[in-house]
Amino acid sequence: MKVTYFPGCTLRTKAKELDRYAHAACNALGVELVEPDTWQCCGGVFSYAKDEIASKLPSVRALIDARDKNEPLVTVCSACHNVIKQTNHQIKTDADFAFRMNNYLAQEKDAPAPYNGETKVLHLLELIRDEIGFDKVAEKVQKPLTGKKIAAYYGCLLLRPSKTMQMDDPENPKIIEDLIRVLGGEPVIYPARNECCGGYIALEDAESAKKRSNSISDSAAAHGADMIITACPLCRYNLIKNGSKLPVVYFTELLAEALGVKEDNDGE
Amino acid sequence: MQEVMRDKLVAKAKELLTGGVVTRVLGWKRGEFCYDLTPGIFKSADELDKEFDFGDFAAPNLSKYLIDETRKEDGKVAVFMKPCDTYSFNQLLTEHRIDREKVYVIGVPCEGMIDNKKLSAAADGIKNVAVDYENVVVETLWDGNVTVPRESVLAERCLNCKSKKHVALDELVGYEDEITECNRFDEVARLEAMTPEERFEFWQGELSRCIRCNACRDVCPACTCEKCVFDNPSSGVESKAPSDSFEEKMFHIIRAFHVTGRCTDCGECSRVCPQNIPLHLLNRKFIKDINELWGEYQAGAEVGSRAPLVNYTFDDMEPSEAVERGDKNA
Amino acid sequence: MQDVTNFKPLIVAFCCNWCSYAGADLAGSNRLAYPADVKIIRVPCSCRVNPMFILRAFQRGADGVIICGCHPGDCHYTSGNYYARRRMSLLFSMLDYLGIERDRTRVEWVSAAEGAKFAATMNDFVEKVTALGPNKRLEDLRCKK
Amino acid sequence: MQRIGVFVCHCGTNIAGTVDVVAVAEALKNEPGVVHSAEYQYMCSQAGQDLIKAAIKEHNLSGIVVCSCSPRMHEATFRKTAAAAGLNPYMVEIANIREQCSWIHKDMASGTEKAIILGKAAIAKVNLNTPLTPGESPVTKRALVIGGGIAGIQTALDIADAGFPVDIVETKPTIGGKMAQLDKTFPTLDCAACILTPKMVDVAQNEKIRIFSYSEVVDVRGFVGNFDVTIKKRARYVKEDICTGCGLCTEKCPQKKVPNEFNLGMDNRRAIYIPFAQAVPKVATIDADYCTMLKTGKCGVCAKVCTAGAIDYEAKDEFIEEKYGAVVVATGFNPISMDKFDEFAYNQSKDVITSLEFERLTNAAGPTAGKLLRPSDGEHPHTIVFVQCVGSRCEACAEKGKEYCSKICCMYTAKHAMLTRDKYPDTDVYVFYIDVRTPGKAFDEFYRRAVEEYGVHYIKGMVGKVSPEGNKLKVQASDLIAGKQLHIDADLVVLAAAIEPDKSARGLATMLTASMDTNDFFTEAHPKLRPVESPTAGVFLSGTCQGPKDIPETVSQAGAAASKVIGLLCKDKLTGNPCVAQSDEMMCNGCSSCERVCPYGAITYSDKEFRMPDRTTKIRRVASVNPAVCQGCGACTVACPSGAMDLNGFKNNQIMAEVDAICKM
Amino acid sequence: MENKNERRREEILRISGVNPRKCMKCGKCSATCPSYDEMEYHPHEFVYMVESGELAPLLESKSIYKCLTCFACVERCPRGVEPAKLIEAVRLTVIREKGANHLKADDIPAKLDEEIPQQLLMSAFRKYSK
Repeated sequence: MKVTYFPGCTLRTKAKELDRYAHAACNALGVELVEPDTWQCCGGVFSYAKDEIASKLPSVRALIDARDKNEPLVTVCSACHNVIKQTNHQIKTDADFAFRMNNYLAQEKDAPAPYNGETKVLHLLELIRDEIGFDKVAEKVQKPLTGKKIAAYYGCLLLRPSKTMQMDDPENPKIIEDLIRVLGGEPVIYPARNECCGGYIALEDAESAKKRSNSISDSAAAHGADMIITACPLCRYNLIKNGSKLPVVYFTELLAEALGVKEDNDGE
Repeated sequence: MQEVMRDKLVAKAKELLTGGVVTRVLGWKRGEFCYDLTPGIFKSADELDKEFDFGDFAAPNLSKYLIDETRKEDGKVAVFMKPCDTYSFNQLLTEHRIDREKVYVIGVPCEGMIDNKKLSAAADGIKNVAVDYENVVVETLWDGNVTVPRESVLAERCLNCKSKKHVALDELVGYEDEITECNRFDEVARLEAMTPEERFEFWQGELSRCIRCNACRDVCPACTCEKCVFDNPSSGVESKAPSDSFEEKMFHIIRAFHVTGRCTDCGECSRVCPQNIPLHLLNRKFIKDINELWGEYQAGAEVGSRAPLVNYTFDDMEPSEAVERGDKNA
Repeated sequence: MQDVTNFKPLIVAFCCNWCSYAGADLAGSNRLAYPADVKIIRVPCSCRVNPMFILRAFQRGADGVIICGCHPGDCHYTSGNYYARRRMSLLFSMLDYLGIERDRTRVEWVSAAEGAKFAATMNDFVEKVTALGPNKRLEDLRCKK
Repeated sequence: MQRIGVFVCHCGTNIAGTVDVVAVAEALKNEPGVVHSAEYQYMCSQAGQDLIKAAIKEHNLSGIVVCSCSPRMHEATFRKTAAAAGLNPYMVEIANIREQCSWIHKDMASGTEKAIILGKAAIAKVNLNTPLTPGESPVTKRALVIGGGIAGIQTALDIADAGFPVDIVETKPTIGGKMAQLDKTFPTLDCAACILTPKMVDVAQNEKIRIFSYSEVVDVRGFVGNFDVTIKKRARYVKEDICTGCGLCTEKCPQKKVPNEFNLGMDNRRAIYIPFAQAVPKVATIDADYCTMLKTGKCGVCAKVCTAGAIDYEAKDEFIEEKYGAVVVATGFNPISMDKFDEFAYNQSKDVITSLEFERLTNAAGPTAGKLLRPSDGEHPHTIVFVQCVGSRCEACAEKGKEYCSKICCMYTAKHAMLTRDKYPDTDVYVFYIDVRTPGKAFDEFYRRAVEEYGVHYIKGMVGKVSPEGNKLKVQASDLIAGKQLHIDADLVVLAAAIEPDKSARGLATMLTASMDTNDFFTEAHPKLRPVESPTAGVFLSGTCQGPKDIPETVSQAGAAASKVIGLLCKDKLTGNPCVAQSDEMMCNGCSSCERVCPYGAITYSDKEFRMPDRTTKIRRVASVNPAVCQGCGACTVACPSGAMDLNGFKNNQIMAEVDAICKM
Repeated sequence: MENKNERRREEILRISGVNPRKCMKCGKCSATCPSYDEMEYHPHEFVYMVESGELAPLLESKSIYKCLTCFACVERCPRGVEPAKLIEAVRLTVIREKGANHLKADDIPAKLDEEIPQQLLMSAFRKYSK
């Protein structure tokens, strides 16, 4: 299977592991992640102002690239996923926005055909669940994560707004837990897993971010977890920076480990 | 010009006849002139070879003839349908007028049909016609070859084609296609933008030409009533002769209203009108209103769909708002 | 020119038996006057009004036609006025499209308790139709001079 | 040609004051068909009626027009008058020259002119009238009640009390419904079982009432007075007439791990079971999904222990066909699923429960024998948080909650809070509310008592999230009055889940051609004036299938539905309104347009053979109207494109004739 | 003055697409808000105050920078009011004014550390600057 892959800026800098293990794991699962020739940063957060056009252009360009190749657009970073999926949804549901966006694109050199939300946006987790299938992943597990008590941390970006993201139940999600089970680990369910880590507030009010992050890592620890896994570089940063007692790793790393392709890619 | 040729259709029809799938074929029959194709029933290979025709003048929508054909006891009938004809077919199925079991639908692609009234106006004494993408070359009796751009003689309904996909099908000969643009409501919108006086002037001019020949009614695939109200003495609107009385004036309004929500916009009414009255603009007005008032509805797109006039929602627009709504658009 | 000053319009009002006809009776009981130009035809429900009746009235010389029914949601037959509302929306829009003056047609929801509204509606409707003068257009639709 | 008599009434000076009645009578004399024209002081008086009767006989009239007051006033009177003189009552037309003429016009000239026109219109119509005879249909004197909760029970008892046989069809193995699961009832706090179970016994012992438990309605045909219903009696593998309800089998059955639905899965029952001690009928039922014998053919313990020999592993579903004159729908409600509201952690903690589960937890016959204990660890909870409006008044998302107010939650929550504080004064009880709605006799007083006497903490605000941490439930909520975000460590959280109509209702509505609203509640024929009748004649509504209701409302509606049924079953024959739609088969296209607009399901189709002029035959689908079901609105007549559908009494040509008469100037 | 306030109110409603009249004042948004303690005005107050036109206190309040756009309030609102979108719109009316950027490039170096992901800088700029 070949898919269009949007890595996002952080995956090329501070979150290289997230990217590297995603490639390694996908390789093992027979999925080829193909980057567009050029891509730009998604902007980190989706703007909810209806009149905001320009900041959503990078997402649309990536969507068009995938559309032209007739492939789904896959992301691993929660933030990129959230921004691109919401942009796609806005194009599909807000005719005025779609009209103005297409007008904008029409001005460009080599203007693409008008875009109306045709591309399917998938997070790697969704790709695994819906396209590859957990059963297929289970077959490929080489080194099961037996005995590991793992707390899945969703944060807000993967799940909300649920009407748009359509990934899982926003209050009682299970996609990462199911993956952990498939990989042989033991998921730890704790109530803070869909709470916000504080996100960008870290730059504005570090104290507030600390409060949020600690409540999450403490809750996971209290429920007996050995480690926390996440799909979001910012979540990971906030949790670690604010002194999480538990290690925080990307889900792709665990995935690669269980598939037996982690070592080959370490220290690349 | 049509991508799929007559011979291919004849071969398909023969195959179905000899294979015993059907006992007869409903198709287009060669007429007096090359541009004069009429509906016909073919029961043998011989008849097909002699009389079957298809091309740029295969305009007639054959769906209506299936009402009588499927009531006959003797087996299945195969029918050729262009994409737009299949909408009428589905609508008739919705209205339980046709027994689907007795029909074998063969989809035929359509590149647009030529309006023989437009062609006659462009060239006098037509002997033969050759058509390609760009042009129509008419061999005439008196003026030699006359060449006109194809677009200039295409039927109005084909210039505003609503679909190149069959919505009902047992088998396809050829291909399905997409419509990129359809501006069929532009003309209605143009009328709507006029002043009431101008509109009145326009319609008075058009409807005054009506000779009440009933051709529009007789060809219309929605006008399939066992007995038309205009032929029924107890309806109170019966009248056959052209007169000055009520039904004469109101004939077209009532007819359009009777087919509202059932009219698929196939355009047959305007095609057959000997007086060139743009009757489809009445039907399209209703369709446009329906789309705007209660959401997009295409009769015949789906079998069994609930027509807008036999449906409602609690918060439909009031009639006064519905009429005034246009002012805001203008 | 028409003698506009003495023009008395002919108005046909179709009233549903359960709400509007009762509303008209109430207007009468309360002696609420409206012009004698209005003639009421009783129908069981506004959904009984066939567009043919309206066109027939115009053709026979009516200058205005009004349909009155129960308020949406209050139909004696639960849904009749909803169908009437859709039918009349289309018919009136079509008449407008043909260039007929809009003020010659109207749908009004009048309950059995709204005698005052019935009278006020008729007064207003008669005034509007009077202002339009005789209904020439619909009659002339096919008779280009 | 008709022979028409015209009778102009003076109504004292009511008409004669502004209408020249003599001139009207004179003017109408020359209208087509008129052979007699007269005026009189008071046509509705005995003398006036006698005058009409005499004229009918003397002039051999075939139709009459009375120019008088509104037909809403005296149409029935004059129809009787005509009938008394041997004239078909539907050959009478009224010209309303009082309410719609003399009373509103001041000027004699214009009043008279209009009265003449109204008279002419009525004459034009009578000219086209035909005698109509109301159809008659027999009434099967038996009622069907679908649903055996308190609504169905009360309706059945009331109908049986009037002497008519009634059948109750209940899907569960016992009647009793939701009320049987409740502990106490507001606002009087009497025990639900104490007031319900005697009624259940009454039902069982009433000779007029049959109970089809563990059964469902699978087909309904026919119409008012004449319903043909098929009831599927599911195999319960126990012979109802032999089983004594001793319960030995339910103690010996080795399959012990079946979630007990009566206690909402909070404990287990056996594969053979009697739902609760006072069940009616008190017979055992084998749950085929769990019974080892039925699944594997190995076990048979219940058959061995049953001394009566009631067990029958070979039992099959039975289908019973029965005729009924009336059908009462009493299908009730269920709490909605809490799956989509997991911010309250219902699926994440056993100690988050619904209010109905709370009822079972406090009920002496419940899983904890009436002691309020936490489901997770059996400990007594010290802090309890009640959350109101969970899924009610929720507009955000259709598949999540319900837009309406569930009506009963405010009161039962007050009851729960009060009872908890009464029995366990050491518990802290919080109720989070958006509004407290307590309209009802002694309802608000009840709620105030919970606050004032029992010290329940009512907090205006909503709970945002419930987090299970350790053995506590951390509740994060708003206190809007104090302007604070509250954090409460609770032991138990109780969710007042919205209620929704039972899922079976939609299929049933289709079978009955009864209409429903967007929430799947049955629609009433008129929201104010006919609240217990469905628009479909002969179908009546009882209880929450029509909308959220508490027990007192349900019982009063159940009684009202019963009285409507009794009124119907009292009749030997139903006389229809002859002004119904009629389809002309020769013109009908069979297109189904009429059927789609008919609110009563009065129109059906059949294939008929027609002889053609050329002696061949043709089969066509044509509509026919059931005159017993049609109410005569006329929606179909306009939907019909061919004009095949017409309405007796208001035919197309009759109305058109009125139009012509009015417009002929 | 009146006019400017009303224009701003309309602008906020337009760019947020929120209809505050749908609010039934249950307070679930504020019950759910993780930044409640950091805020002077809380989600339900934003909804109420925008509806009633009381904009000045909101525009001056630090609360507009405390919202995490975590969307918990949007997710849980029973009426589909979407308070977070409204807060974002209020913030935008402030920072779209000339020179009103809340976060300036010059502020950044002091806040940087080794591990800060690009994502954080991007997000913060998007939220706090025009």
